[in-house]
Amino acid sequence: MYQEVILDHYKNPHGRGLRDGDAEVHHVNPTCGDEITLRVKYDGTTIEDVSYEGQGCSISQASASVLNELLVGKDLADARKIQETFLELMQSKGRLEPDDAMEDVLEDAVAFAGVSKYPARVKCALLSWMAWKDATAQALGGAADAERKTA
Amino acid sequence: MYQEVILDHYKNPHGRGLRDGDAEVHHVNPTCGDEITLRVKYDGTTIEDVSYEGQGCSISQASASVLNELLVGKDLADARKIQETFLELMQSKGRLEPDDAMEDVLEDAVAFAGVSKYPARVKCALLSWMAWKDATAQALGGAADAERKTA
Amino acid sequence: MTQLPGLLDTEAIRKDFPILDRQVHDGRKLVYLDNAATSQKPRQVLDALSEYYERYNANVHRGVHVLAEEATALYEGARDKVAEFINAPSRDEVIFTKNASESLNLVANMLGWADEPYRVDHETEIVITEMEHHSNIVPWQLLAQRTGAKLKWFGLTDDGRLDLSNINEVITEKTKIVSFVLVSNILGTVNPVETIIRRAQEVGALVCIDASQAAPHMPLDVQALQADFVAFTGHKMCGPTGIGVLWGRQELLEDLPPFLGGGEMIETVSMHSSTYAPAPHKFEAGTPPIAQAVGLGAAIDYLNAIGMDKVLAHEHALTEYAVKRLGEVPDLRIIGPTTAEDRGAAISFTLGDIHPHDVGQVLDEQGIAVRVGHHCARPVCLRYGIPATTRASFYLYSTPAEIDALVEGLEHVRNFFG
Amino acid sequence: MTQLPGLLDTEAIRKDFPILDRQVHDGRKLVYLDNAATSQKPRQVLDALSEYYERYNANVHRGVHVLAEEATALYEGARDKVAEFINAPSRDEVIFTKNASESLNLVANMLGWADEPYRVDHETEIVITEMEHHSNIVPWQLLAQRTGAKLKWFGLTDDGRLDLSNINEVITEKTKIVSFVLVSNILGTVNPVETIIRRAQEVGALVCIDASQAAPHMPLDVQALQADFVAFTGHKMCGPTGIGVLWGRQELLEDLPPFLGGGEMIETVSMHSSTYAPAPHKFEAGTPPIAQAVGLGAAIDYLNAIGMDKVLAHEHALTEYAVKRLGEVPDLRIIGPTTAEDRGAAISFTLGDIHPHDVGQVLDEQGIAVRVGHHCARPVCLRYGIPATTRASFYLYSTPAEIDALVEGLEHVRNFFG
Ligand SMILES: Cc1ncc(COP(=O)(O)O)c(C=O)c1O
Ligand SMILES: Cc1ncc(COP(=O)(O)O)c(C=O)c1O
Repeated sequence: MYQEVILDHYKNPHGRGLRDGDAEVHHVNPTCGDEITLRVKYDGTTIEDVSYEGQGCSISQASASVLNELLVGKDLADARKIQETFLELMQSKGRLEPDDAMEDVLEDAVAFAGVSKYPARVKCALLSWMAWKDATAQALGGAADAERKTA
Repeated sequence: MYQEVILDHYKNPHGRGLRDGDAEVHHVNPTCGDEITLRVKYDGTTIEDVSYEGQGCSISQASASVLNELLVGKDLADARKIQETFLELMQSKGRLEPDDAMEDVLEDAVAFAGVSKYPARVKCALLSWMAWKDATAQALGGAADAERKTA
Repeated sequence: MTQLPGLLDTEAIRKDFPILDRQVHDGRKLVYLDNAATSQKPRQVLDALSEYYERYNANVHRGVHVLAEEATALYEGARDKVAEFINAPSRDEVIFTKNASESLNLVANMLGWADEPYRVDHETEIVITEMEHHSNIVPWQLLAQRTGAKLKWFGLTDDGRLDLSNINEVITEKTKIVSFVLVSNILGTVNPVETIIRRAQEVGALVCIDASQAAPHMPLDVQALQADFVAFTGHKMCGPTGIGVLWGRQELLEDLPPFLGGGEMIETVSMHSSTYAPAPHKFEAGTPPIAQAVGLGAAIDYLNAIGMDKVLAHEHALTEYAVKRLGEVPDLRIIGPTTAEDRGAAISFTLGDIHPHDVGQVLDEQGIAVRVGHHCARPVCLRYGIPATTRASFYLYSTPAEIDALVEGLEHVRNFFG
Repeated sequence: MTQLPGLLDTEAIRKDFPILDRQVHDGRKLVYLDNAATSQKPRQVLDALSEYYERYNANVHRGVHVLAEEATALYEGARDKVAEFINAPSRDEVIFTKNASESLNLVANMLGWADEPYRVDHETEIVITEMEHHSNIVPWQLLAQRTGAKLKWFGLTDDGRLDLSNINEVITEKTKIVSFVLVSNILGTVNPVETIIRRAQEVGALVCIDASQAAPHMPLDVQALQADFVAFTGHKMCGPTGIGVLWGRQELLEDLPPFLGGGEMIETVSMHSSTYAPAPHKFEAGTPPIAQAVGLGAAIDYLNAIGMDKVLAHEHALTEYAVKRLGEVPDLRIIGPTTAEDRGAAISFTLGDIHPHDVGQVLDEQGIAVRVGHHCARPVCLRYGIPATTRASFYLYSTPAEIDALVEGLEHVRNFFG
C-alpha cells in the first residue's frame, strides 16, 4: 500500500500551506482524527490554487499533495472527472486494476489503488478530495451540503 | 411429579371456598397467572380456618387443599414449622429425600417433593403457602411486607 | 407418514439441526413445538459462529489490522444480507440491536426525544393493539407515562382478529405512531397491514411493525409493507440469541435522535458536546453483537437456500393439518383463528378446564415441548377470559408426525386429569 | 525466551485459543496486541456455546418443558458465576445487558426517570472524568441535555492520572452521580477509587464504576469497591460478543425505574398499566442473550481456573517489561503513566510525528495487531494535543516475545518513514 510515490508526496508535499482563496472548508475524518483545512481559488472555472493545512497519516497527507499537483491549473470539468475517477478507484475495494486510460487521468494518484483494499484507510485518501468538492461547491455557489451527502 | 395424592387433592379439594376471616390476601403468580384469594381466621394463636378461592394448575390447587388440611386446627407455632419445612422441601431442587421426621411434619405434603425438581412449578406449589404467611402477618399484626420479602 | 402438499423435505432439513436428535426423559424423542418462543439453530449457523471466533474475531470499525478489517467486513456483510432479506432500499437502514424488544424500545425512545414533527408529547396519541406482545406494549406505556401522551388500542373480535370497525376513532389526527404486530405470537393471526397503514398515512402517523413472528416464517418486504419501522429478532429465525434488527426509513433515521450513547455511535466527542455518526451507526452504541450478526447472516443464507416462500407453504400446510387434527380433540378450544387462512403456525388452545401448566407438563413427560402461559400477551388472555393457553408452534423442520404426536399426547393429558 | 517473574504458562494457555495459531499476510505469525479492544476466546468458551445450541437451546423462564428448564438453569447459572466472580452480595444484583455501553446507559436512564432522592434534574450535577471511554461520556451528555443537569469532570495531570486537587469543587452537594473508569482503556491508568468514593459518600452521591478494562485483568470485588454500580463487558474477558453486565446495589435496583420495557421484565401487564418483576429481571427486557451469558459463564470458569491474581501478576510483569522496552525506542512517547505502578496492560504511545495510522498499518504488515486512533476516548487526545495514539494491550496469553516483536516492528516503522 505504501507505494514509493505516496511516500514521496508524504515526505515532500506539494502546495502545502494556506493561501488566499474563494472558500475554505474544514473536514475531519472522525474515525481517525485526520483533519484538513482547504481553500480553493477559482479564476472563472479554472482552478487557480488549492491550498491546505492538515494533520493526518501519510495517506491523507500524500493524497492532498497529489490533489494539489493534479488539479491546480485544470478546468473545473476536467477536475471533476479526475475527482470522480479517483473516487471510483478508491471505492473499488482493490478489485479495479487501473488501465492506461485511468492512468492518463489520475497520473500519480493511481498509486493509491492499493489503498482501496483497506476500508479503514479509504477515508484517509478521500479526505482532501471531499474537502475540495465541498469547497468548490461553496466557491461557485450550489448546495455544498447536498454535495457532501451524495459524496 | 403428579403423585396420586396430588391428583386426589386436585380433584377433591379440602375446604375450598371463602368463609369468614380476620384477614384476606390476594396473591398472583405472574409467570403463569395462578391466583389465590385466601382468608385466615384465628382464635388466639390457633388457626380456626383457612378458606380460599383460586384458579390455577393442579399443583397450586392441590397445594392449597393440602394446606387447609394440614393447618386448620393447628397452633401458629406448629403451622410455622410446617410452612418452613414445606418451603425447605420445595426449594431443595429435588435433592432432598424426605425422611420420616419430615413426613411426620408434612403428611400429605411430602407428595410435592417431586415438584421441587421443576423450578417453573415450585412457585405454583408455594402460592397458597406464601398467601397464608402474608395473611397471618396481617391478621396478627406485624409487617406483612417485610415477611413477604424474606419469604 | 402423512403426506401434505407443499411440505419441505424435512428429513434432510432435520439433519442440519443437531438438537432435534436429542432425547429427553429417558429416551423419548424430542418433539419441539415451541418455535414461536425460539427456533433451533442449524449446524451452518453454529459453524459460522465458531469460524468467526476461531479465525476473525476482533473489534469492528476503526481497526487497521487484518483481523479488524475481516471482522468488520463480516459484520457489515451481515448487514447487507439482512437488507437484502427484507428488501430494504438501503443497507444503512438496518440497525442491529440485541433483540426485537430493544428495537421496539428504540423506536419509542427516538420518538419521545424527537423534535417536531415526530415528537410524542402530551398532546399526541399512540396506537397499539390488544394482541401485542408485551415488548410492543410496555415501551409505549412507558413512553405515554413519561410524555403524557395518550395510549389507545384496537380491540379483538371473538375469532381472534383485530377489530378495526372503529379505525377512524382510534387513529386520529393526534396519532403520532401506530405500532402493531404483523403475526401474533399467541393467536397466530396475520394482520391486515394495508388497512391500518392507509389510515395512518391519512393522518400522517408513523407506522412501526413488529415482525418478530413474520420474518422467520414468510417473505418479508419492507418496501411492500410501506411501514416506517420494522422490528424482528434473530433467535426466532435460526439465528443466535443476542441479536435483533430494526429497519427504519433512512430519512427518519437521519432526523431522529440517538437512544443509547457511547463508542461507535459518535462522529466526534469533546467533553462539552458530541456529534453523531450517520445511521445505522448512530443507533449502535458500544461493541455490537458482532458474532451474533455474523450468525444471523448465516441463518439468512440458510433460509434463502430453502426459500422463504417454501417455508411459508410448508408451515401453511402444517397449520391446516394441525387445525384439523386439533379440532378432533374433545374439549379443545383454539384461541385465535380456527382456520389456516391469514394465520401463522402458532396455535394456542385451552383443553377443557385442565390448566395449561398441567397440559404442558404432561406433554413434556412424553417428550413434547410446547409453551404454556400467557406468552407475553396477557391482555389477550384477559380478553378471552382465560388464565393462560397451551401453544404449539411449528417451523421449517416440523412434521405432520409431530402434530400427530401432539394430538396423541393431548389424549393422554385428558385421560390423566379426566 | 525472556523470563520474567510472575508469568503464566503461556505455552499451555495459547493452545486453548485457536485464533492465536492464525497466520496473516502470507504466513506471518499473528501477534495479537489489541486486547483492550476485544480479547480472543478459548476453545472452552466456544464449546460451551456450541453445546448450548446443540443440546439445550430454548427460550428461558416460564417454560415447563425440559429444554426450557435446562436453558433457564444454564442462563441463571451464569448469573451465579458472575455474582461470585465479582463477589456480589446477591445474585439478583447482576443484570445482563448487551455490552458495557448498555450498562452505563441503563444507569444514566434509571437516574433520569427516578424519583427522589435519586432523580437527576436541572438542579443537580453529574461528575465524570476526562479519561472516560465515550461510552461513559455520551450517556451522561445525553442525560444532561435531556434533564438540564450540569455535567462536570475531573481533568488529567500531565502524567496521565486524574487531577483530584479540586475534588471538593467538582463533587459537591449538588452531585447526584459520579461515574468513572477503574482502568483507562487509553492511558492504562488505574484510578484511586477510594478517594473518589469517600468524597461522593460525603455528599450522598451515587457512584458508578466502569470496570470494562478491570474485570478481565484483575480480581474484582464490588463489595470492596463500595460503589453503587459496576459495569463491564463480556467480549473483553474471553467471553462472547453481545453480553455485558451491570451490577447494582439491591436496594437501588428495587427503587429505580425500568429502562427497556417488554417481555420478561414484567410482573403483570394489562392494556392500562403494568407492574414490573423484581431485579434483575426488571432490567432485562425481551429474550436475553442466553447463549452469550452461558459463554460468559464459561469464560469466568476459565479465568477462575487460572486465577485472576495470577492473570494480574502476569500482566503486571509484561507491562513492566513493555514499558522498559518501549522506552528504548527513539522518539517514542508513552501517553499515560510511564511505569507499571497503578497501571493496566494497555499502553498508548506516539512515535515521533509518524501518524498512528501509519504505525499500525506497517506493524500489521508484519503480523502485529495493535489499535490506532483515539480509542473511543477523544478528550484524552485533545488533552495531550495529539491526533491519536498507537495502543498495544496485553492479556493472559501475551508473551515477552510478542513485546520484542512489537519493539522490532516499531524500529521497522521508523526506518520506513524515516
Ligand atoms: C473503559 C471502557 N469502557 C467502556 C467500554 C465499552 O464496552 P462495549 O463496547 O463492550 O460496550 C470499553 C470498551 O470498548 C472500555 O474500554
Ligand atoms: C410478536 C413478538 N414480538 C416481540 C417479541 C420479542 O422478541 P425478543 O424477546 O427477542 O425481544 C416476540 C418474541 O418473544 C414476539 O413473539
